[in-house]
Amino acid sequence: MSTDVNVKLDALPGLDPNAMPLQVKDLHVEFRTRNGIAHAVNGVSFDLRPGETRAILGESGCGKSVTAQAIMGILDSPPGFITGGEILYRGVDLLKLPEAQRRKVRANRIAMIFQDALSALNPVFTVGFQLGELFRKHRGMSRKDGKARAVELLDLVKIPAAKQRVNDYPHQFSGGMRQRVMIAMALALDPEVLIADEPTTALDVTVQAQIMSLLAELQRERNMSLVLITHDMGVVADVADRISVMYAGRVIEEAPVDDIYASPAHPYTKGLLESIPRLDLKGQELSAIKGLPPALTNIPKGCAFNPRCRYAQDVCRQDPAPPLYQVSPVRTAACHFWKEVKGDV
Amino acid sequence: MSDLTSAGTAIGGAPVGAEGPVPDAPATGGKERSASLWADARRQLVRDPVFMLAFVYVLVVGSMAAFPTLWTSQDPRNCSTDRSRLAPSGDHPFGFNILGCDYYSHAIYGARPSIVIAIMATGAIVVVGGALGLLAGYYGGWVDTIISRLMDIFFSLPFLLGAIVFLTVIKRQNILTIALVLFLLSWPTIARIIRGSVISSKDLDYVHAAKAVGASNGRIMWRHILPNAIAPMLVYATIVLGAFVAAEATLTFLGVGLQPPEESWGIMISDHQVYFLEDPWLLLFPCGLLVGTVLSFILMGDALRDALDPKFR
Amino acid sequence: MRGKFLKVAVAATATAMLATACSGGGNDSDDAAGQAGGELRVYAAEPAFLLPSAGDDEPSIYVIRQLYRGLVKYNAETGAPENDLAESITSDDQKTWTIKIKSGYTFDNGEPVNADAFIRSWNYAAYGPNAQNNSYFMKRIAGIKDVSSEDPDGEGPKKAPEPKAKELSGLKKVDDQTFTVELSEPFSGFPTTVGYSGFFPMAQACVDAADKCNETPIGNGPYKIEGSWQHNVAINLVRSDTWKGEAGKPDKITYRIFADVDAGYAAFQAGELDVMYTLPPARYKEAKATYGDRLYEQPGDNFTYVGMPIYMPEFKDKRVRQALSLAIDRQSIIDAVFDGRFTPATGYIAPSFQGARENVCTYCKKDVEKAKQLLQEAGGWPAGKKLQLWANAGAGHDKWLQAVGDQIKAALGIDYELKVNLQFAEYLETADSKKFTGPFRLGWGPDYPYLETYLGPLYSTGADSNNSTFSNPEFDSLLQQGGSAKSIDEAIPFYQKAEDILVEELPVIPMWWGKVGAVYGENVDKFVWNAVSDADYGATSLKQN
Amino acid sequence: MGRYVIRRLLQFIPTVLGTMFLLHYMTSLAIQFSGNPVRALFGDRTPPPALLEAVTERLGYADPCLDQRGNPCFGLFFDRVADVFLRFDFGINLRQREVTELVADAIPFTLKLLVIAMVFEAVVGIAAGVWAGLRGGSFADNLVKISTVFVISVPIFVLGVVVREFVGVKFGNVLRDQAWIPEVISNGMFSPGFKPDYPFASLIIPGMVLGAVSLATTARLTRTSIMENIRADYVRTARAKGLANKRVIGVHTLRNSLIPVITFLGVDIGAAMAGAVVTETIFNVPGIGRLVTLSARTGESSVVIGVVTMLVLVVLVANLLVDILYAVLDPRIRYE
Repeated sequence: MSTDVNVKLDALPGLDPNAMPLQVKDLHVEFRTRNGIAHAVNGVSFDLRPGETRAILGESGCGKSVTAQAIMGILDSPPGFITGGEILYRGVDLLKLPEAQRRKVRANRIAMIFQDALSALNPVFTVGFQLGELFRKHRGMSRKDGKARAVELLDLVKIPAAKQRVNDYPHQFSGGMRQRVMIAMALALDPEVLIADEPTTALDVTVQAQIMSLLAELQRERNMSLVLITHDMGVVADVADRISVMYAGRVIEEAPVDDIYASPAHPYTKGLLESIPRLDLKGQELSAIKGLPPALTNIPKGCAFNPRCRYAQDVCRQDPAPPLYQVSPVRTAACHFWKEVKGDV
Repeated sequence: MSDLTSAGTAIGGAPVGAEGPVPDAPATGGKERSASLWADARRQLVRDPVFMLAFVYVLVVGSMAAFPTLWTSQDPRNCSTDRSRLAPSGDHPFGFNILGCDYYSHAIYGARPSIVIAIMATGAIVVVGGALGLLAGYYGGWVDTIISRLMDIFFSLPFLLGAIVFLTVIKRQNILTIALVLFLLSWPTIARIIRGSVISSKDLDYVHAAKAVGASNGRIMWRHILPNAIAPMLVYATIVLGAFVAAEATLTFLGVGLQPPEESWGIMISDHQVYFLEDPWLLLFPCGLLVGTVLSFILMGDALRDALDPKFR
Repeated sequence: MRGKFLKVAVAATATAMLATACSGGGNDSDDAAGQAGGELRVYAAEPAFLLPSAGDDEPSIYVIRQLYRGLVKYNAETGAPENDLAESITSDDQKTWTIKIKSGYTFDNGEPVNADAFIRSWNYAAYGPNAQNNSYFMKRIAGIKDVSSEDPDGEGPKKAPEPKAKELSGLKKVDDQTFTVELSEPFSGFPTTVGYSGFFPMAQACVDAADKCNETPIGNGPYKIEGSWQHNVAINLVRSDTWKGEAGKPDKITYRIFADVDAGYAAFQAGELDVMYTLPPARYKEAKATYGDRLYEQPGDNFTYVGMPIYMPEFKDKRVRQALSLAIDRQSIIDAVFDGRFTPATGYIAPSFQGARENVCTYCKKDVEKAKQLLQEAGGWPAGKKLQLWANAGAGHDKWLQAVGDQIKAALGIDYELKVNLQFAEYLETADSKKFTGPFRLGWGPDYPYLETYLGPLYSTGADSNNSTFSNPEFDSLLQQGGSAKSIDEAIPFYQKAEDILVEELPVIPMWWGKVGAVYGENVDKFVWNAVSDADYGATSLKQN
Repeated sequence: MGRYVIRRLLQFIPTVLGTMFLLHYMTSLAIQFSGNPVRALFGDRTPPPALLEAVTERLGYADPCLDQRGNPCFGLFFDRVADVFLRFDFGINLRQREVTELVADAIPFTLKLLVIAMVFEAVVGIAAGVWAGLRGGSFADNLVKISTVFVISVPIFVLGVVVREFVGVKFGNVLRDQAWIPEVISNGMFSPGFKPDYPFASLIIPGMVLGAVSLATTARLTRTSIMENIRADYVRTARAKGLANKRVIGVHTLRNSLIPVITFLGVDIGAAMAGAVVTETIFNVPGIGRLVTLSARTGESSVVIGVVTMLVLVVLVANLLVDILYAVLDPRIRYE
């Protein structure tokens, strides 16, 4: 695989090879629209160790994809603006880097896989072109060499007849194959951090499993750190080391995966877990969370979850929002009543 | 869909409250999740100052066409060559034309033919073009073949050339024939829009469901398929209204439009365009009215499309 | 739209055949005739044909006149015919004319211009199956009936049989330079007519391949074509070496062809043209202000009238016709609609013609009181009936007709409606079949430079263009007497008496006479307008530096 | 693809024949109802019947069916179709010139005009659309939005006449007074109309007027298309790949955004050809549009039928090419 050394990247000011591959500190993102300001991300923090898999869990619209885009630096701006916080790659604050250097970090050091590979791949270029482009633009390779590398990559992600298929267009691949292409694209430049945004949501269950195991395999081989963004608790359980649960732009619970499954400390997490259909509870009504997530332009006072929460008291309806309580040395939860929630099975 | 899109949708959903949006910025949001497409579109349009301005202008012009006496008490046919091309004055804000007729009342009465032609032609293309498009799309097969070839014939006739040929041949150039020719040359576009829309919606599940419960073809077309096609048709019809107003003027310039003593903006413009160096107001007044009307229809069409097409939110 | 057909007018003086040898002439009578040389760029419309036998419209004749020359030409100032290629044109009985041709003239291809050249050309024009527009002008020559195909059933176009004869029996060659022309009836004005371009000679090579000759004319005049006719773009003429007469002034004449007179005027303003023989009506005032002396104006001979459908009961009474005519203020319409570009008509004969008199028509000026009185005497206008005013579509006539209607409405209280939908062809058929239901607009250009051209074809009983169906035995007999008079001078009083009948009966309401308005550029030294054949580009000289 | 093209070509046959019949019937009706167009050749002067008849016969308007109102004249139609397709004979006009010759004369001018118009509208329209689209909501965007809508609303003949008088005459005269400006600019390009001395330069401004309306549409279309695509997932992917902004826009966004624009430009050839009628009249360009207009007015059915049929064919072929191009540009489109 790629052993090229990107000289320029090593020259990043303040790069500390021993620092964590990724650290997000108190990130704030807002969308400024004509109808007001939408607070999409409100103080998200997490970190990622080498080889670790962190899952970010939450419903649609909770700000998890926005967080990912902010890390990648591909937020649509306007309307999106990062209003606060730091995103550190090995100690370097990416937000302070000039665009040219920031661009080098993308794909080289931090890469991303998108949810819907069909729309995320450019429909009018061949897969080979889109893969080879990376080598041509980042590594200065010729068109021919780029293509040769593209074939290798397709082989790597186990696409049969890679030599022929490299000339195909994205729509000519099946959903699973397309997602493999996406993965190949993300891995092309051998990044240290991979952000996978709902990588399997659009796929059949059987294919989902194949893709997840492929990802896990590649991650292990390369000792890559993985940020897995998903709303699927089942996927998380299999692969994640740690979980951050997001609600209305905030991390409301952060814990090792086993702890969360054993005893969620936030009513929202609890609700999510309960909404997984379980074979052993066949026949019972599925207890989903009532209501809808709030509009980000109009987040409720206090705890954002309070209108939907069965534990909610007056204190939850007043500012400030509940802080992150240290539930255990390795986990936190933003609920005034985490003890009750945790104890209540 | 990524989260951003849903976030975007959610953004629009916030109740705006007393302050409302910034007044001079066109509102593009304003959706409540429960609201239907149409109610939602209406709300958005009402808040759009550009749309409202255009709408008011169209209303004004419409009232000129419908009730010219509301706007002027002068008789446009009261002419005297002694007053030829007198400049605008207090009593006669637009002055006099070359035959010495009051130009303001001319302009007011001139709205009617322009508007009537546009409305008649648009109505016809919507009804006939819509019906043919619906039939072609729904039944397919030989019905589609015949209608499609017919569409090809009229569609491939370059618009102005076709109009010139037809109108010189018809020879009787009045409101009816001009509307007819505009209709003849424009219906294929709307038929294509509808046909495409019908073909894409005819395989939708609820249409199969309706068929399964034994709904008649007519009912399926009317109740289940047509509503899907209404939005693009409406947008197109609005824009084409403006295009027809302009087309009337252009045909008149080419000598195949309305003939005097009929009064229309087209006649006023093409009669007086040669004087625009000497007496520019003779061209500017009717041209301004016409451009305003066309502009309004286009802007309304744009706003409608933005309102009806979720893609543009 | 073709309004004016022939550009042949007549001498204003009586010196017809006695003209001096001096030709050319110009605006000023200085004999410094301007220097030769340079390229003259002129405005033109697309000609219909460049064959003398076929071209009968203004744009064609403007070009043909420089490419070809005929038996006579017209004096630039007086319009008097002067022998050009003819040595002499004589007759004893006004019926058989003997024509002698100067020797030594040739066509561009070397063929001689002799008696055959004229006989050939006139025969070609007259022969029915050739379908040449100018066969119309051969109708006075004996034998014309035999060379046109008869309409077998009088029912209009059907497959026509071959004509009886191939050549006009009236044309006889005497020797190489002499031939005789026998007319069907005596006509003293014959020599004045042969200066019309339809009577110009044609080379054998031209008649043999008429289509080709139309594109690349083989002329006999002072200019020859450079290349060939670039349709709708340009026609370039250069001085011909074979021409033996007085040479043309410019080295080159470039006719730039325009479809729209406004576009042509724009080109003139931009300095792309040296001469523009006509002006867009709306730009007249502006041109006058901008170009001052370089706007050339002269009275013209094109007659615009409003015909009266005498076949309708409402128009039978001459007092009604007189009342309508009295209701119209011609000058005011001319000023409003045409920027003063016409001269109000006060008679039936063009003021520039020999024999024309001023103010013969007493009903041709506005007098509302008298109009009302006459209408009342005639029993008034049928209540509620609208006066239908007819004009052909697309030629801008509707506007002035509307003004006429407005004035009649104001003066006599007769409301009107316009019938201006018919295209010209249909309009003319309506005229031919006398189906107009009210006053109708029509025009008339002179066929030949003789006042009779304004009388006989339009008002004599049963004449082709008598669309009013006017019929007056006294008028007819006066015309006959004029036709067989010994000389022009003797004929004129008869024609004037005939005009007196018209101004009383008003078979048509005279409206106005056209006015020539040409502009020329700063580099034009002397602009020559021929009283008969209009702008003479060959005689117009450019400033030489 | 091959079979698709053949099928489309076969579909041309009924369309072309239908168009021809339509035109044939219209012009026949015109003659049946409003009389022999040949009569107008003689103007105010009533021609002798023999002459009228001879000319009528020669020009081919003598068929008896043209006297029967409403008769579709099938015989005449089949003759004409046979003439056109078997002998490539489109007939003659009232002045006895071959229609093919008329077209051959006129087509180079219209073609030049079209090329200038298309290049102008494509280059400037796309540039303006991209500029506006990338800066949605900004001043540039609003400028483009408003000016394009305005251009669309002004009748093209008003635009043409104003341009001719102010740019060609007034401004051109100012230029012509400046000795240092090259002739080709002052006399050629800023001529108030077509000029044979500068057959290309003098068509630039008329071409721009012709292209103006479509330019506005092109700009609007590009703008919308860019705005749609700039938010597309694959553009985000391209960014995530660390590509330079220039490449993200220039390659990944533009390629997709231009597909509808190019389709429009192809279809617009037909519209531009029709628009040329007005432009050619105002700027005195001896092209196809003027030919058809004049012929329609004088009732020259052979010219109208011949030329309009040719134009229809051009439009059909252009549409087919657009559809093929569409498949080339967008690999998702496949024709069976």
